[in-house]
Amino acid sequence: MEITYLKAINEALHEEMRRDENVFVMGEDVAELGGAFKVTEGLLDAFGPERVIDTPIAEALIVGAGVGAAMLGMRPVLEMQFGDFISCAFDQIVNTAATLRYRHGGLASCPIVIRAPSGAGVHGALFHSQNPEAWFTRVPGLKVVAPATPYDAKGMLKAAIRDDNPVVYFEHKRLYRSVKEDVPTGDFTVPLGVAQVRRSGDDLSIVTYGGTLHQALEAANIAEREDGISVEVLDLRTLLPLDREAILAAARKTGKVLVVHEDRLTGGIGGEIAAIIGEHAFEYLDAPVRRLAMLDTHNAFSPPLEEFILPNTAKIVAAVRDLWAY
Amino acid sequence: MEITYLKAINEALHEEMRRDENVFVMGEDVAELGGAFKVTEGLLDAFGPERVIDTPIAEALIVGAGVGAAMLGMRPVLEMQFGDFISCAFDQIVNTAATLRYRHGGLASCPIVIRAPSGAGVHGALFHSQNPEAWFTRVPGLKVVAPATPYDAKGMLKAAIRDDNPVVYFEHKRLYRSVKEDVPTGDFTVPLGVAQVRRSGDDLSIVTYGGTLHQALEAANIAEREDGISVEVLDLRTLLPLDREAILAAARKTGKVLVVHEDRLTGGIGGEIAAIIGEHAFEYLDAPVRRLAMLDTHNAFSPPLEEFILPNTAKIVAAVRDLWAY
Amino acid sequence: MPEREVPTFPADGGARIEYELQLYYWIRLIRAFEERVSHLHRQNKILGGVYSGAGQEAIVTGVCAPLREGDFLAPLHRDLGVFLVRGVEPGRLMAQLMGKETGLSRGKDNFLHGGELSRGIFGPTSMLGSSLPVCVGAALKFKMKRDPNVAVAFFGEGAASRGDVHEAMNFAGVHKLPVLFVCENNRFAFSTPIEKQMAVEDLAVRATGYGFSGYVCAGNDLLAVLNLTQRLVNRIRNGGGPELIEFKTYRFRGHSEHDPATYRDQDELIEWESRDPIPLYELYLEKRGHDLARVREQVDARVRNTIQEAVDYAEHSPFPEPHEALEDLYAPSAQTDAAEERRAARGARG
Amino acid sequence: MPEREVPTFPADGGARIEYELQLYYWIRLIRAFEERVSHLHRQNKILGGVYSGAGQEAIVTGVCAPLREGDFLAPLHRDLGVFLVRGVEPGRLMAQLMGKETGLSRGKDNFLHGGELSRGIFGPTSMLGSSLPVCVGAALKFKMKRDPNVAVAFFGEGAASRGDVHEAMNFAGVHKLPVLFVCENNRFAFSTPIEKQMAVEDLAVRATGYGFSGYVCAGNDLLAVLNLTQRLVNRIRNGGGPELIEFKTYRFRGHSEHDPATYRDQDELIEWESRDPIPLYELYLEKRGHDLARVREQVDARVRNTIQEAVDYAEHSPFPEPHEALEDLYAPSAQTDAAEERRAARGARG
Ligand SMILES: Cc1ncc(C[n+]2csc(CCOP(=O)(O)OP(=O)(O)O)c2C)c(N)n1
Ligand SMILES: Cc1ncc(C[n+]2csc(CCOP(=O)(O)OP(=O)(O)O)c2C)c(N)n1
Ligand SMILES: [Mg+2]
Ligand SMILES: [Mg+2]
Repeated sequence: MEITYLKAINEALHEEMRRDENVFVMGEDVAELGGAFKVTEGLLDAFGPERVIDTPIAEALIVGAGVGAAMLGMRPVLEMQFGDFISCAFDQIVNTAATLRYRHGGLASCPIVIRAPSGAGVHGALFHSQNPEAWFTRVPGLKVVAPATPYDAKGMLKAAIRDDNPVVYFEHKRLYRSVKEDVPTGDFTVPLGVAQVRRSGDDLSIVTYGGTLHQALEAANIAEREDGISVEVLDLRTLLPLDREAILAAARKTGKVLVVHEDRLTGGIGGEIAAIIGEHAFEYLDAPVRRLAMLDTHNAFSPPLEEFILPNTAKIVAAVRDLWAY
Repeated sequence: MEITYLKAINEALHEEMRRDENVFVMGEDVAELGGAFKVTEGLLDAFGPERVIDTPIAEALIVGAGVGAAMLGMRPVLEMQFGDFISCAFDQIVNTAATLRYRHGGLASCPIVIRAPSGAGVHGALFHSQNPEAWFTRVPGLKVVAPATPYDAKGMLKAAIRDDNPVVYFEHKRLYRSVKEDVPTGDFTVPLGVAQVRRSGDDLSIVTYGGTLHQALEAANIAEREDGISVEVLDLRTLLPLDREAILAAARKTGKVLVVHEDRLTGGIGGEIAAIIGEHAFEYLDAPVRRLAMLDTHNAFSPPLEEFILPNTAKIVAAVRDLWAY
Repeated sequence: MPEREVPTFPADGGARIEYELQLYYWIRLIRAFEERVSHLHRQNKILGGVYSGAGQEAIVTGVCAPLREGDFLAPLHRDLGVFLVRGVEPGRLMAQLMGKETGLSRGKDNFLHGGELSRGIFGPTSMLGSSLPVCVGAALKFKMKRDPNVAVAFFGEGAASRGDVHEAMNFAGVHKLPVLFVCENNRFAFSTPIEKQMAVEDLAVRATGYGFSGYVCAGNDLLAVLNLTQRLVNRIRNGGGPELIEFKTYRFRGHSEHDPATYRDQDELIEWESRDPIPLYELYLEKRGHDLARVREQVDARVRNTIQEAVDYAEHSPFPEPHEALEDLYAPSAQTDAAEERRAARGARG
Repeated sequence: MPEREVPTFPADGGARIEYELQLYYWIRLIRAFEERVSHLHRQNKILGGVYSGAGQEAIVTGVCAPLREGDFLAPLHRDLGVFLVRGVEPGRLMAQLMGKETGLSRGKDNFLHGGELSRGIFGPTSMLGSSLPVCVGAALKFKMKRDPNVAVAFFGEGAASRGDVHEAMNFAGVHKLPVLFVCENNRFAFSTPIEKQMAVEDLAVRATGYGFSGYVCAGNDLLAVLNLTQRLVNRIRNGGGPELIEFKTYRFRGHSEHDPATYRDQDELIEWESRDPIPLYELYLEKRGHDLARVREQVDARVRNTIQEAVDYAEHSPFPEPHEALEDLYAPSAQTDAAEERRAARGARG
């Protein structure tokens, strides 16, 4: 059935809670309201207030308590109302959760999922638009995912919930209602850690994930149609651990790589990817690895500003042409 | 006079507090104790308890209150007892402080300095060894510095205090008493944002900063002496904003770059640097940009583990030889 | 547009009567301004999140009235009224909401994140509770510099659950800082009712744990708000240390413009609507002997004018230029400039 | 080495006397174990930070004694005793301190960050206060699953200033979770005296702000600790919701082995040394009719043996292999394995 990205997440939650009584959901306004974006809609009715918990505004508590419950066998799915507020739970994520197993000598696990609605382009301004993923992709012990399609959103959330490690799950707000696709109603998972080629091409590779995947695919079509450039598009899907083989394969195949993300340029994961390619596919490169990302500033509000700083289809097309012309 | 890195920081604090009565120091145990490492020693006696404030254990408060005072004209120097605990002040740094000027339309400034004793190699284990710099080097609005020598430690702290922007100042614990040099007693500053060539060479460039600078210099001497490889060593000093020209100059000069840092490999600033070089010095590169950094794990405690994961002189020498042989 | 003086609260009788009419103007202006904002939001002329303070206007009005120039305030996201009462140009505030160049943040952010430091107003981030440490830092500055000023930290009962609030209050208590903590307890944090947020009836009791006093006050009663605030602000100004007031109030509208607030009990809403701060204050003005019909007529006209001027100003203001997105990130500084020069010099050499 | 049972507290008379002697053993063992640790630290056989709990042994002993298997505890950095009383092998604890393979964390971290989940002991991070939300989460699990268990969160009065502590207590209050908050108020956070940390005499009053009760108790009086804890733990176990006890105590030594603690008042130290929990408890044993000299002699020997065995075990244990630094980062998981396979398959293909 064709469902939205939002609905796909919602279905995954319903199905996982039905499948495993240790799964529960906790966050601000997730119960009666069904979440600020309605992602948790219907869970309260289906599973009751003990498993769908409205918390006070206390992000550190949400994550920390999730860790405590998870150590004892529960599988909490913890919502940050906006991904931006993950900064308030930072220590609990990068220290308490990420090092838990390590400091317990491998004898404890921390199966929590932190859902973080992230991303710009929805007039959210400085504090409702952030793409915080790269704060976490440098922390071993965590897994970080950013699905871009309804199918992946569902399959990867299920995989994340069943994973015995802390997973930060970034869901792009702009995709909630704007992308739809056929998604099986039954049970399936999409493995964490595996990238996916979304479009095959021979001349140039775009490596991207999340919100910019759809722009990249559009841009690839335009470049093919208007310029005859055959563009491969790789969707990373998981950001930690990175699927290095898939990244290097894309680089080796075309010799020209454009990395695109909505997170900021400096310190975004694009730098890590470009570095990996530059080190391990050096001989294959016909051109410098280019990056197109949000400009190095904050998520400005006013439409001309937001438009200026964010990547979009036209900017990707221009970058593709430019790189092709190298 | 020859002074330690620690003494250099202490002198800078004394001199700046004497120079400007709006400078004050705040943190845990900074007053009577003079700080966990004695960095703030003597300040209480010289300037009294109103300007040298022992706070409760409340890192978010320390930074947040610093911002409030700074907006009204003060110049607080805020100490994290260990850099690791900066995670507890994360939101106040990356959101409250870093966006302050931006969201006030350029009409407010935030002249705070956050001093964070960081770094490994002192048996500090998971929570007293971290190198958290790359969490901050991706946040516009902040400046991030990591001096490696007593001269820079003093001059850059003074510059940071006089800077009208929030500066995160990483001081490497291992250097406190292990490095000494002649430092002028009087007033001088070292500008933020400018890297420094510490050793000139023609065959290969090491780009590094902080704790690993000294290992890199040693390694360069060994490589020259034993293998006749002429190694340039660039000390970044400031990590945000990066001195791109200096980095690119080093890359263009030798065509072979090894980036070294004690922070973890994945997501460390080395990726950003390699990406910049790969993009903007592509034609000059004779070999892939290599990175040597802490392995992708936590700061393990047991000596064989710590030894295994951290970079050191021998490992740098090996990496230099390897890259040279490319 | 002309800047207005930051108001100061008159002590004597005649001026006070005049001032009480001004209070009426403000409370009406805030309500009407927000209604217009809501209307503009439905017209897509305001794009970001909009959080109505309807029902809570007596708190901002009564708390700001006794403050002085130089005092420092951190408003809650519902406290648009703070800007109006403190004398921020309504046109610039409207421009801020529309993302215009003439807005407080020059289009960088929307709604109340702009702040207006020349009026002592801090523009908070969205992270609830995180402005309390900042306010406490402002108060620390006042204490260090012997400034006769007060910092005022507004927060919702929802934000009160955040750790930053605790850290801030504790520090203020230890250092007896000149700060007034103002809790607007409107019984909901978005959809979450107070029972799910705290296990106590009065949040004010927490002050005891920090070594100062907590007061509970009827937040929809402008006179009560004003009287208590004035008393406590005086005490704080004279070195008495922090105080906390918990104002009991209610949110008349949804959490934001998008929220129909179906989770609320209709009886509770009606009960609280019958405590609307505007008619309550009108009753007082009548008892004071004013001809309410006339006062209303005058204020209506003044409010209408002010708002129309504000909308016109904002609508005619330009959007910022795209490249401005890269401005205002860093303060220019002697050091940076030196670095720039040195880099430039090096560039010239090599 | 054989594993011991997690102790349970006997109700009846005869067993109780036996148990009281066991309490004496524990309190003595903790003191002696830490003295040995301190000695080994001076010999550079223990390299990381070491934080003595001397003076505070009655708290860990008296709090842990009435607990059961399945209860969850998050110790403070000074609470090495928690591990001993809960039955963690002393040798493994010593190995942990030495960074040996046989230590709780297999050399990954030192001191108390290892935890021992099979004994219900969480290994906290260094970030003070951040273990309280975790404890509250454990208590949430107990409530959800109707487990008859209690979570115990130890924290210093210093850690109490952190926001996480507030968030945790508030949530525990709202959900009436089975958690006991144990504050060890030893009047100092490193060098910072209590007056600079809080503006109240008794931190226990804060419980009121979260809807539960706070108790103040003499922390150096093992019997008082035990009696109060037992009473409250029973109440919590029966669904009574959270409780907070503030134990008044004092740190006999410096903050850590490196700290001469010159910032302290000598009279204060002497005053508190005269409240040493060990002689206080010995007085009780005498009043109970024990022949103290004999009891001492027996316990001395037992303690000496246990510690020597522990040191021998630890010293003879190997260090971990270097590459183990890369182990224990991730739990193996069906998903990851599938991903590995798929990647491997792809690798094989291409
Ligand atoms: C740290 C943080 N978490 C979550 C949010 C999302 N959020 C915005 S307003 C709000 C409710 C606030 O409730 P309260 O503090 O009582 O203020 P009110 O809206 O009732 O005036 C929430 C949860 C936020 N802004 N900041
Ligand atoms: C968040 C955080 N900030 C600072 C420190 C450094 N530190 C370690 S112990 C300590 C003092 C702790 O005092 P208290 O909580 O009273 O426990 P005590 O040591 O007195 O037993 C400090 C400041 C830390 N571990 N965590
Ligand atoms: Mg509210
Ligand atoms: Mg203490």
